[in-house]
Amino acid sequence: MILEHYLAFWLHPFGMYIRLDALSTIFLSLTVILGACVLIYSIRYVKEDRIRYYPLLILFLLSLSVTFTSADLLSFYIFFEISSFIAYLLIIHSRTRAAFRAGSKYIIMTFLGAASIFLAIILIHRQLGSYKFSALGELEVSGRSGLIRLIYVLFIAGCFIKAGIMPLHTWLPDAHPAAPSPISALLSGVTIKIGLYGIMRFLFSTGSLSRLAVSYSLIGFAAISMLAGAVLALLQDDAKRLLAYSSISQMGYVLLGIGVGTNLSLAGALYHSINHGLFKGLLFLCAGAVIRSTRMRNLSDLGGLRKRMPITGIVCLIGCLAISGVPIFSGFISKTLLSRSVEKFFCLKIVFLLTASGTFASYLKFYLFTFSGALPQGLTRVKEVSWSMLLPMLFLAGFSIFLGLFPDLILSKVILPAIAEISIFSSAVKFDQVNPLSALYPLILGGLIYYLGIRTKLFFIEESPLWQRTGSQFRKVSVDRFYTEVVAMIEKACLLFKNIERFSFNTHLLFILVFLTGLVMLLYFTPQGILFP
Amino acid sequence: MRRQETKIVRNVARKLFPVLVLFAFYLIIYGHISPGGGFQGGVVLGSSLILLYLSEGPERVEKKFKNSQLAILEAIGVLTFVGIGFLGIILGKHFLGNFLPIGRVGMVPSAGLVLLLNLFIGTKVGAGISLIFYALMKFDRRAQGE
Amino acid sequence: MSDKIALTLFLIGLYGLIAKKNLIKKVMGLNILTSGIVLFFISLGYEKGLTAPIMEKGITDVVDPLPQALMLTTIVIGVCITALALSLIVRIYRRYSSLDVKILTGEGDE
Amino acid sequence: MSNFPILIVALPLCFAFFISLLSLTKLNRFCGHLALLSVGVSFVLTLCLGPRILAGEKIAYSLGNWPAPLGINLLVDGLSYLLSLIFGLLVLLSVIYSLEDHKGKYFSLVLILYAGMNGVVFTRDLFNLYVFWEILSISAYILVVSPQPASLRASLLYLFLGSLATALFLLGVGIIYALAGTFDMDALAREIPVIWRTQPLAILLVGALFLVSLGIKSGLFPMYVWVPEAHSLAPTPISVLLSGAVLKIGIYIFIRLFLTLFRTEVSLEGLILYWGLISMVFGGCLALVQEDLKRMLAYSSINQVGLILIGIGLGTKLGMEGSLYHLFNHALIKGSLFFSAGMIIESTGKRRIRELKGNGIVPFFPRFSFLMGALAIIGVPPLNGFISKWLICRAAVERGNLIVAALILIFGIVAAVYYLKVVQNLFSVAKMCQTEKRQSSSIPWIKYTCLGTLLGGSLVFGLLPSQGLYLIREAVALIFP
Repeated sequence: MILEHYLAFWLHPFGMYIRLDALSTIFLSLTVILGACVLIYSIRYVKEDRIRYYPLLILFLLSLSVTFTSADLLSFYIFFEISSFIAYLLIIHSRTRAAFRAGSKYIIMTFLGAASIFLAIILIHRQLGSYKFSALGELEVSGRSGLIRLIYVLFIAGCFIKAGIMPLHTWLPDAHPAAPSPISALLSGVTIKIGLYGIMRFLFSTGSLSRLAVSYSLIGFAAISMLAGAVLALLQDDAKRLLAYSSISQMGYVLLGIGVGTNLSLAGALYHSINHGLFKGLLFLCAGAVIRSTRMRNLSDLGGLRKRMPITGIVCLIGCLAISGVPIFSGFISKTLLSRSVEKFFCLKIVFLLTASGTFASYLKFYLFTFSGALPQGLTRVKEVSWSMLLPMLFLAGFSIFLGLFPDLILSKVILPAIAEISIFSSAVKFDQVNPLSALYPLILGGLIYYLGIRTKLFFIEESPLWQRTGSQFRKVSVDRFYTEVVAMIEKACLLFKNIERFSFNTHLLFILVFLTGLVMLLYFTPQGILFP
Repeated sequence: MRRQETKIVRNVARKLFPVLVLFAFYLIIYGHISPGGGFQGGVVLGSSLILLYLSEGPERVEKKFKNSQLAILEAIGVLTFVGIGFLGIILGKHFLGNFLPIGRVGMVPSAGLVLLLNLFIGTKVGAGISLIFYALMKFDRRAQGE
Repeated sequence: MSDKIALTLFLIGLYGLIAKKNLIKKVMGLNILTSGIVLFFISLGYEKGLTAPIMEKGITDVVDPLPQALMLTTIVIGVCITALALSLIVRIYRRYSSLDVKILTGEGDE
Repeated sequence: MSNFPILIVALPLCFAFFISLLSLTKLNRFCGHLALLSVGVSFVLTLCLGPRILAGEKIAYSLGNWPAPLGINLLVDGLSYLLSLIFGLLVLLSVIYSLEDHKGKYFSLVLILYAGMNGVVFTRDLFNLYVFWEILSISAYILVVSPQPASLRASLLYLFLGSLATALFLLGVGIIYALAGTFDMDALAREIPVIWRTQPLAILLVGALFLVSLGIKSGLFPMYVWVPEAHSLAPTPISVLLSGAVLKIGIYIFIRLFLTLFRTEVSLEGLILYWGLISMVFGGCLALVQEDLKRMLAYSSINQVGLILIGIGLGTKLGMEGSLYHLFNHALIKGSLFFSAGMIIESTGKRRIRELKGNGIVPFFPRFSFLMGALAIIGVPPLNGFISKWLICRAAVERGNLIVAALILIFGIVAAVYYLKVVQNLFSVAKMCQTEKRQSSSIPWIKYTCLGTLLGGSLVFGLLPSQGLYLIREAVALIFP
């Protein structure tokens, strides 16, 4: 059933459409579930500036919900931008220097993405005369192919920024650690899915899922994000930063599913978005609980918390196992669906294997360094967090297990209706004939990587001089650094420009005279006026 | 302090002053039937005062023609001008609409409102010019006093 | 002829405004520029052989009175601007002890 | 009702001189209230004209009942009504804001400024336009002077450039009179096509002169010098008026002259478009590196005026709609930004962006309204800046000018960078000593009403753009019938 409603009063005379179909429902429910957990969790977590925090959080959830249910591009864009900005305010909630830096980077990149989407939307409106998603079907045939391609690139690039896909990801690993943990959970669990939702919605509406150019480029970016995200996650010391990089890698999975575009892969992508929303939310909440009670966030400073925080430890373990794709947990289902859909491509299978093992290794690191081993001196008085924080975590963990135990239920009741709406193919997807042993290879390989990493001290680059040197070489090619340098260059150019202020008044007057003369000459030589190029 | 000018200058200026004022009012009153008018007459009025100021020195002139008085005169000039304009509206005509009888062409009380308006404009401009001059001279005196 | 003189005056004024470093000379330049424009307007209305625009019997060919009347306004405005500029300059001089144009764009502050 | 146009102009003028009389007496402290009264009455009269204007009527008025070529004629149509409404609102709020801080002659100057602004937009006669323009400029020059000594040089700078601008304008008017023999805009609209056939170069010269003079007055790229100086050093309410109203007058005359008089003959659209682009880029880039809060806002004004010009230069109905809407919105937004900047500077005594760090010094409401104003001007959706930016971008895209649209959006992000820098400093936590906290002076509630009105306005016109667009359609219908 599809519900659609036209809100005439809002933005009159333009109006906006709200529509609820199966695809929206998936993301809407994810928002609501995670939002409820975060709201409960925040009661004890956020102590300062609650008067600002709660209204913003509720507005954030509302705008996210409307983004997922909007039926036209314009309201999608509007709520996309509103939610981005509210997320900015939430990211800078702690109002420290680091938070501001991360927030700036986040907001600039998100606005860039939004601007690119906006431009695409205006172009679409020019081609079709309508903002509705349902009208997008005629986009392909509406004009020159160059222009259409430009629209695709602009829209998808905007969504990439929001989703943190690899070359456009740099805001993500800064913003997630800077935000309060419940907000990181929402950011990673829901907000970055807006980008993927946008891509899905756009491609489904234009009917270009099966276009080879689109799917190849999507698969390419997805593969880069998966691999690079997993590798970078391995190298992190900051717990939340590790989770953030892992989010990039997981978004790669979903994008891969969209890019392949068969029913199986789409089911995998949707399943994985739900899963990722739940267990990444859970993991961020765990990290938040650890940070809250220890006031430390670097893995190298933590350890042995299993005794002190038993429930958090168990819950965190469930999250780690789920994200690593261990059977009976939810990640296993979606990863299997996805890997079955790429069985034909050998390269992708390799990428899959490597990413999955990298993920497993990084979560081994995350869990073991936090909860096992010896308890450091400073942490002997750590206590378990309060129940209002544990309950949401327990709920999410339970949900993750539930999703892993009853894949067919979820597939038939939730995911297949959505796929039936959007897909051009009509073949059913069933979760059967799966060999749980297939999950073993990445786990073994991941364990191996972890062992090697510990032995070579790769995991804590700062501690070993050998890795430090290679690391500094490596940082030179960093994308983040590239962006920063571009921004610095622009600022330098502007500063150079600022010298114009120091010119004497006479010089300025001379400018005016020159301008006048130039204008007269210009008009003299082109008396018909300067026409459009 | 600024010294006074020589006796000759002072005498001539003092004698010239009433003539200038008369000339100013001539210009103002005959403004609508011959070259002249409120602005011109006002400027002559103002310059007559300036002449006096330059020859007699600031103290004596400013005692006779006080700054505040001139300011009031200026404001009253404009206010009456606009007031006459509003009177036109009240009397059922347009803003600045003529409600006086139009006399014979060539006589002084002809052209209805224009004579009145010229008079007030003249006062305003005369007072205004003198005020500007006062203000600038005040700078000068303060600079010398320092 | 008169419009050529007007143009010359205008250009002299413009030169003074742009090139002179002394603020008072700049004001002078502005004044000369305005008078060039005033002369230009007057020359628009004027034609050789016509009489003053006073409507009496027997007078038929009069010059266009409109530019003259309007230029009065312009002159008055010019006076206002000059007065304002000069009084500002006096106060500026008192603060910065200089009439150099560099003051205008912020040199000398702090 | 038929007398309203002249009353709107003459009442403030009358009260201005009455106030200057009053300021000499002991009732000195009531000057502000009297000014408030007269501006209020004038504004209400403007509002009363609203229904007739919205019905597509034009209200003509001739002073002293003299017909067009002889007397002074006023005409209120959609375009001038829109501008007059903006002016009324901003002047009213500025007077309210300055009730506590200023007295006497200041108010009479503000009233003269108001009368001049309304005169400029209502008059149908080029020379009267010049006169009213000078009246408002002279009062603006004086009003720029604030207790800060540096404001003297800002005022002189403004005076030099402004007088040069009006002189060039007057020269252009003279040439037009030499060619057409009339100052009346309606008559000129008929004459100019005829003259164009015989003497196109003279018309082009006039066009160039007008362009430069309007460029100076609305602070476009090579002649912007006075904008940052005057805006940053003037008292807060005057900065609001300068940015919200006085800059807009240049644009108004621009629209009036070039799109109603010269339109059929000279296609200046491309020139205007590029000029606007350059101004926008320049203003944005320089705003990025400013250290002074109000200077930054001033450069942002140059940026926004460039954006308005781009919309005009696109030469389509949609672009014009966007431009006029942005003109309106920018007045509201910049008003609230300057007011809140003024309050921030007032309560902290600091004007450098870097020094604004610290939470407790600045009261919450100015900080909040600065944030909202910044959001609106960046073009974040539910606020009004988004609507106008959207319209202009759409116009650009429909005209096939993708790069222009992209540049507008990119400079929206640049604006985000420089505004959020301030917002971050305002909201950041800093350790400060107790003495500093105590020093912050409290702000009277009446000043908050100004901010509240403008903020409410930008929210309403963002959520319900139709309300603003009704008004603007009347104005656009004049230019694109």
